[in-house]
Amino acid sequence: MLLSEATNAGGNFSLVPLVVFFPLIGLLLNIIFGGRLGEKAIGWLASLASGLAFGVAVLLGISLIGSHGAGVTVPFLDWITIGSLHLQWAFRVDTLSVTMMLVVGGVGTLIHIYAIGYMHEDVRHNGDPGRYRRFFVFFNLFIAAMMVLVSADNYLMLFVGWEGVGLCSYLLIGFWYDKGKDGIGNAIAGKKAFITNRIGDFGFLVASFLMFKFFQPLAEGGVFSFDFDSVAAIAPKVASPVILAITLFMLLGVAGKSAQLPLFVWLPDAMAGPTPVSALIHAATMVTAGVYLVARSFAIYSLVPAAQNWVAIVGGVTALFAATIAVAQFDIKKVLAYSTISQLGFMVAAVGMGAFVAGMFHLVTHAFFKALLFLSAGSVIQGMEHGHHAVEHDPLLRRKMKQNERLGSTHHFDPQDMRNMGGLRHRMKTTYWVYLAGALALAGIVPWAGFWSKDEILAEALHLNPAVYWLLTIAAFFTAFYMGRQVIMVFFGEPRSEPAAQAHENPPIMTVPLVILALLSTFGGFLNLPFIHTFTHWIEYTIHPAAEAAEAGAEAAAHAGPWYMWGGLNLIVAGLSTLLALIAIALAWMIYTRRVEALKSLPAARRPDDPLRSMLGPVFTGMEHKWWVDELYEFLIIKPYVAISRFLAEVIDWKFWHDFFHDTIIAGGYRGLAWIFANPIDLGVIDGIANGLAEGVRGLAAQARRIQTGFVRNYALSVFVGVVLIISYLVFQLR
Amino acid sequence: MTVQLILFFILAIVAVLTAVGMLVSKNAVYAALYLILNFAAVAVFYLLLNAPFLAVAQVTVYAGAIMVLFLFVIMLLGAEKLGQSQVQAWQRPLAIGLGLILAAEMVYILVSGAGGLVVASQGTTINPDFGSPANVGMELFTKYLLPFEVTSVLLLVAIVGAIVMTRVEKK
Amino acid sequence: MNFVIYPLTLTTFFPLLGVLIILFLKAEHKNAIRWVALLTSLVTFGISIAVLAQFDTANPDLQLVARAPWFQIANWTVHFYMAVDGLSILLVMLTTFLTPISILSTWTAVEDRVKEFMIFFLLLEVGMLGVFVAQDLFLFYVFWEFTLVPMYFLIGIWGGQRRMYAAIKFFLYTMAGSILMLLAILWLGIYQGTFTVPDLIAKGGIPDAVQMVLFIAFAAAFAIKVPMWPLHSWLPDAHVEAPTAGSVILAGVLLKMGTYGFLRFNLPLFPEAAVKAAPWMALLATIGIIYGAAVSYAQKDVKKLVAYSSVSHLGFVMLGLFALNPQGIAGGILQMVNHGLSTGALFLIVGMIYERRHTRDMNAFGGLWKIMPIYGVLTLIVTLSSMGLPGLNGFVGEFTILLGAFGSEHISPWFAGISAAGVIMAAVYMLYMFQKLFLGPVDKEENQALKDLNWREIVTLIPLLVFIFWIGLYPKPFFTLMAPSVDKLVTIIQAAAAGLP
Amino acid sequence: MVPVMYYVILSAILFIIGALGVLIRRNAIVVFMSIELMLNAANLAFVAFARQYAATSGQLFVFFVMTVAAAEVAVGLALIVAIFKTKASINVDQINTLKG
Repeated sequence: MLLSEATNAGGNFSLVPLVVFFPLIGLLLNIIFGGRLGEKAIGWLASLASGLAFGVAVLLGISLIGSHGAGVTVPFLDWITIGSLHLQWAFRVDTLSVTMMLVVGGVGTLIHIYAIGYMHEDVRHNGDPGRYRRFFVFFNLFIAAMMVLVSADNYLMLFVGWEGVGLCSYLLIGFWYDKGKDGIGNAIAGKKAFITNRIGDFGFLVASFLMFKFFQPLAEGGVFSFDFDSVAAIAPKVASPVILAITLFMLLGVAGKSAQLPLFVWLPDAMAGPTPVSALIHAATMVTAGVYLVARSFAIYSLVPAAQNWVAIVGGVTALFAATIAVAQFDIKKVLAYSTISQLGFMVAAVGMGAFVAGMFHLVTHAFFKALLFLSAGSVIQGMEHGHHAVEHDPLLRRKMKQNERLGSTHHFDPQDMRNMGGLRHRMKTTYWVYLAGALALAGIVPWAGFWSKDEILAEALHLNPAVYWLLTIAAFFTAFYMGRQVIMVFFGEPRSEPAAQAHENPPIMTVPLVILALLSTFGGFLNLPFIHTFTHWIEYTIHPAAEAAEAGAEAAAHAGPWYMWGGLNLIVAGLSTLLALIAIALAWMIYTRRVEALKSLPAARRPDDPLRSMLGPVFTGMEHKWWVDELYEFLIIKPYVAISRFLAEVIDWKFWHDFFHDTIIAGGYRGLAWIFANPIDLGVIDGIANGLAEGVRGLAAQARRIQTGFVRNYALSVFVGVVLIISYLVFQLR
Repeated sequence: MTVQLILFFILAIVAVLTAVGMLVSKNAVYAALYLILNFAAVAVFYLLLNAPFLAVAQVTVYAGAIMVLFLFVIMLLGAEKLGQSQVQAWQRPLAIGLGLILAAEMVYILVSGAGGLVVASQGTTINPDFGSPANVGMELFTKYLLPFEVTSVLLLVAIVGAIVMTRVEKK
Repeated sequence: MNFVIYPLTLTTFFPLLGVLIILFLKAEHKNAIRWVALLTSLVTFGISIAVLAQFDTANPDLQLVARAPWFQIANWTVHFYMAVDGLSILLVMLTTFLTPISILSTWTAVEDRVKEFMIFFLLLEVGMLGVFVAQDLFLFYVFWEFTLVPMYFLIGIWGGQRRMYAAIKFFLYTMAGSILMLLAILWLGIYQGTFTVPDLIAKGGIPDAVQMVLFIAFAAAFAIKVPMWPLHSWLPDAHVEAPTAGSVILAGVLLKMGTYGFLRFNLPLFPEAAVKAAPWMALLATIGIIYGAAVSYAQKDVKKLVAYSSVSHLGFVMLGLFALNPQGIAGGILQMVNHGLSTGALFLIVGMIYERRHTRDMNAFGGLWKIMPIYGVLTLIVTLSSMGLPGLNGFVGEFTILLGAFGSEHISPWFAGISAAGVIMAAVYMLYMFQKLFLGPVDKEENQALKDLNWREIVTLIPLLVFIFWIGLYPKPFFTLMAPSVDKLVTIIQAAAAGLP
Repeated sequence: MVPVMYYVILSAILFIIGALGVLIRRNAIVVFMSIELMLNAANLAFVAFARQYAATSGQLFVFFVMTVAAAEVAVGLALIVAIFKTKASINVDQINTLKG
């Protein structure tokens, strides 16, 4: 029984490469046959590929339960082998990676299905149905890359997935590459994402170089393979400054991928991609890769508290910073984007502090509710576009819209601007309800998923790093506020534009995934209830050494703590955060219903588009403009880089080095030298000698020529003379 | 004075006289006829010198073929006589003078035996069949086979050359 | 010649057969000439595969030796000495692989004097192969100089506007470096008594001061060819003016002759000098990486952009070689191949669009992906390979190089650290190029009617893409080929380094 | 038995007469005939010495000289005919195209 179970489990573990190969096969099929398949078939094929990957992940999870959480490594193929470097394509199956696989596969499949409906509309609104297939190819590629990332057994294979998802992000942000500002805005947003990520990757690379330099001599047999186990085993033997450097460089990578300060700027722009992309890549999965990386590297992070501090502070500051910006955004997706950055800050702070389980838990719940929010935002946008479409085709409504146009001169209607929305709860009921579930989860209201995970982070923070605790708590307050603001602006009140009044609900293919995600967002928190701690135990199979160290206190407190500790739940922290969230929501309600009503009396021209603007003044402008970080980077990095590269290319390389040095100095100098040799020296001196010689020879020749009479007999005679003379010579000689 | 010696002197006189005759005769046809006589005399010398094969070859090739060719060309061109156009009159006396000097030198060398050119008065004894066609043929087709073959090529080239040069150019 | 014994000689000189056949064809029969050239180069590739099949991967020494005394000057015998080892086999393969692809790319691009073009091209192949298989310095020098001639004509006759300027600059520049190398070769011949590389390595014992001088003399020739910063000035001219196939071969193979020269001669012949010079070479390489990347970004001409990117990429190769450890050198060799593949492909891609639009100004394009989707996808893959996306070939090379350079005992890790920033910059200029050509709206009237790639063009690119993926995902066979030879080279260098104070 | 010396002297006399013919005569055909005479003189010496030293090689040389003479005559006469065609003369004094 036990034996068969073990072999069965082993057999299941060896399935792990399929999580990568199913999506790859899907995308290849779509590339090859997609042209002949219909839209529906393409979409379902891609969804099936992703679903199969999810199925494999489920099997792996079951096997893990069977093997009591003991992870395995499944080697697949050698990759790079040179001397003391030995890299493999090898898959890691343990509770951590399988958790990620489940999230990626599960949420990914739901979003795939949603996208079948969404993209059907999207490619038509944007007038290029040919792109439908490309979308799903990229989407499957993303799933494959993400699976490589989470199932990797070593840092370098993880890096392959890491950059692979970056590539997909680039491709999908620029999916509508001929749209956006000046027609190129989306493409530039994609480029920005890729390059910013590359800056982070630079950190990752340097970290891996350091690792190789200092870990390789200590590795078993002198051969270093970057795999997580050997890194964890060697790390304690390495000097701690080195570990600190490695972790900090890795932090740079984390900041790039998970959009933390100072590299978060790409994520808001990434909203240029179609909404399913924002949901899958820029909310649920890819951006959490940084969190996953830190969790993966728990062994080395646990060694250097200084690095942990840095990670936690970066996370905490980002959480608060992004939350403030989210408050003043009008684009429905931008709000969610900054919210994502902020939530990622929570996770990074958590894993930074050593609360790996809490961080991972928040990662999972966040994947549910943020995917839900984005998808329902997409649903809202598409509803608005339907409305807009209806208005466009109805002259009466069109005129009405012109008259009611609040925003004056905007010739282009923006279906994502919340100022154009309002009152949608009547027109899009399903979307409204699922959105509400997501918002409550994000705001951290009991018993939605976000409450449990966020609370866990806050509890750990109070225990491990009080400064970060306060940052996060304030951020949580802002979170609840901006979510309240968003829900009210979008769904409550009166429609503020004609398309909003004409918007209608989307087909079931889009709403069914929404409902599933809403259920997950609502009940996902029960994965890790007080007293039971299913998720904690699950993850601790993998992260046990660190978890023991970090959570010893918490565990102890859970069993024999003061009155406010209730089965591992810190009631004070929970109470405080819930209270703050409720206050924030109430505040939002006050401002965005009452205050807006009050402002209605002002003339339209003087009426602010957001009541907060008049209340906060310049602070609001700052938040609206993202605290001018983009402008700062533009001024500090991009402009100088462009200027330097122009200067190098045009002045140094071309004008100076190519034109001046080579053409003028070398070639010109040579030409000058050649002239000197050619004219005074050659013509004057050398030619003089040569010509004189030639003249002399010519004179002699003129004389000598006269010997040549042309008569054969003369020649014969001279021969004869010669004969006679020679014989005469012989005669005298012989005598 | 053996018979051979008498014969030699008679033939020698004939040979020298015909040679001089060729030298001085104004008419090219006469010159050619003198030369034929000269060749005939030389052929007899060959017989005296145990070279019957060469003697016959001399008569057929030289006296027969080559001289006929000469006569033929002379007749064809009608150039048996040339006008008196001595362009370089100084050439003749100079040539005769030089010729005499050369003759004197030769005689001197041969008679004085200077330079070790000793010509034995008595020849070595020879086989009776020395110089017979069979003997010459054996030598020719064994030891001198390659030169022999080369001469055939030479003749072929000469034929081709002669044809090419005299061929009338077609426009 | 017995093929089983001397396959290398056959490989090297087989293209001459094609030249001979083409000589007998009439210049008007352009297609026949093209086919003969293509088939010749394909057969040459086939023969080189047979060479590969005979190659013993476990043997670190020279193999498949064809060696005979050639001629004698006083006491020194010059040998006709051809052989391969792990350092050169990949480059031989790269040469025979890229030549048919280049020839295929000229099918419609070259209509003028096809006969001469193909003859020069095949002669060029002979020269390049000779450079990679010659193991006698004298023979090497002969082939080295020989490659200049066909390339000079390829640029000078079929080039762009300023072709004569570019051709002459290319010729003179390379020639100038070669002269110093010739002097060094003569010194070696006179004082060491032999011209063959293995004998010279075995003999060793060159005094340190002299070694440095010889090292610099050889380096002068190779550094110009690579080209290392700041000797790169001929490169943009040559690349911009050369016809597409010429650029492909120039970037794909001719530049590798420089890096290969360092690998084959500078490192093993003058190991002490190499160890001493390593920091300086690494410094130049690092400057080249950063400088090339920065300058690329500011270009308006696509071809110039790619040309400057070569400066950057070859900086990586040089950095790897002068890391003087297995990772660095193996990575360097692989990166030579990678650069040949991806930059070769980039030049092909530029050539394809140039053939359609007769301009290379990036501002003249935009939104091409919509019009030429196949072209867009293929370009994207090549671009990603060139900027070192993991999973594609560029990453494997760059990563191992940087890993080697960072861990090297002979050069400071700072070089690798700074060079790693070149990876970011590569993304900047490559994505910029891609965006300028393919993204954004189609706002130029001329671009509306462009035709997507035809089958011939796809066929020229596909083999390159196959290797781009293969090396990226499973480079083991490639590393296996070179590993013993690289280890041997590293042993030589380490022995020398141990002897230094 | 005639001493070989006599033959050699005769040969010399004939040779000198032939040489004089080449130098004195203006008729190209006669010049040619004089050359033939010189060849014959040489042949005579060859045969005489062959007899003296009992060596067949001497006779064979004469044979080869005859072939060469035949070839020479054929080509030479052809040349004379060709020259006559263009110049209408075979006077060597009128042919000085080689004048420098």
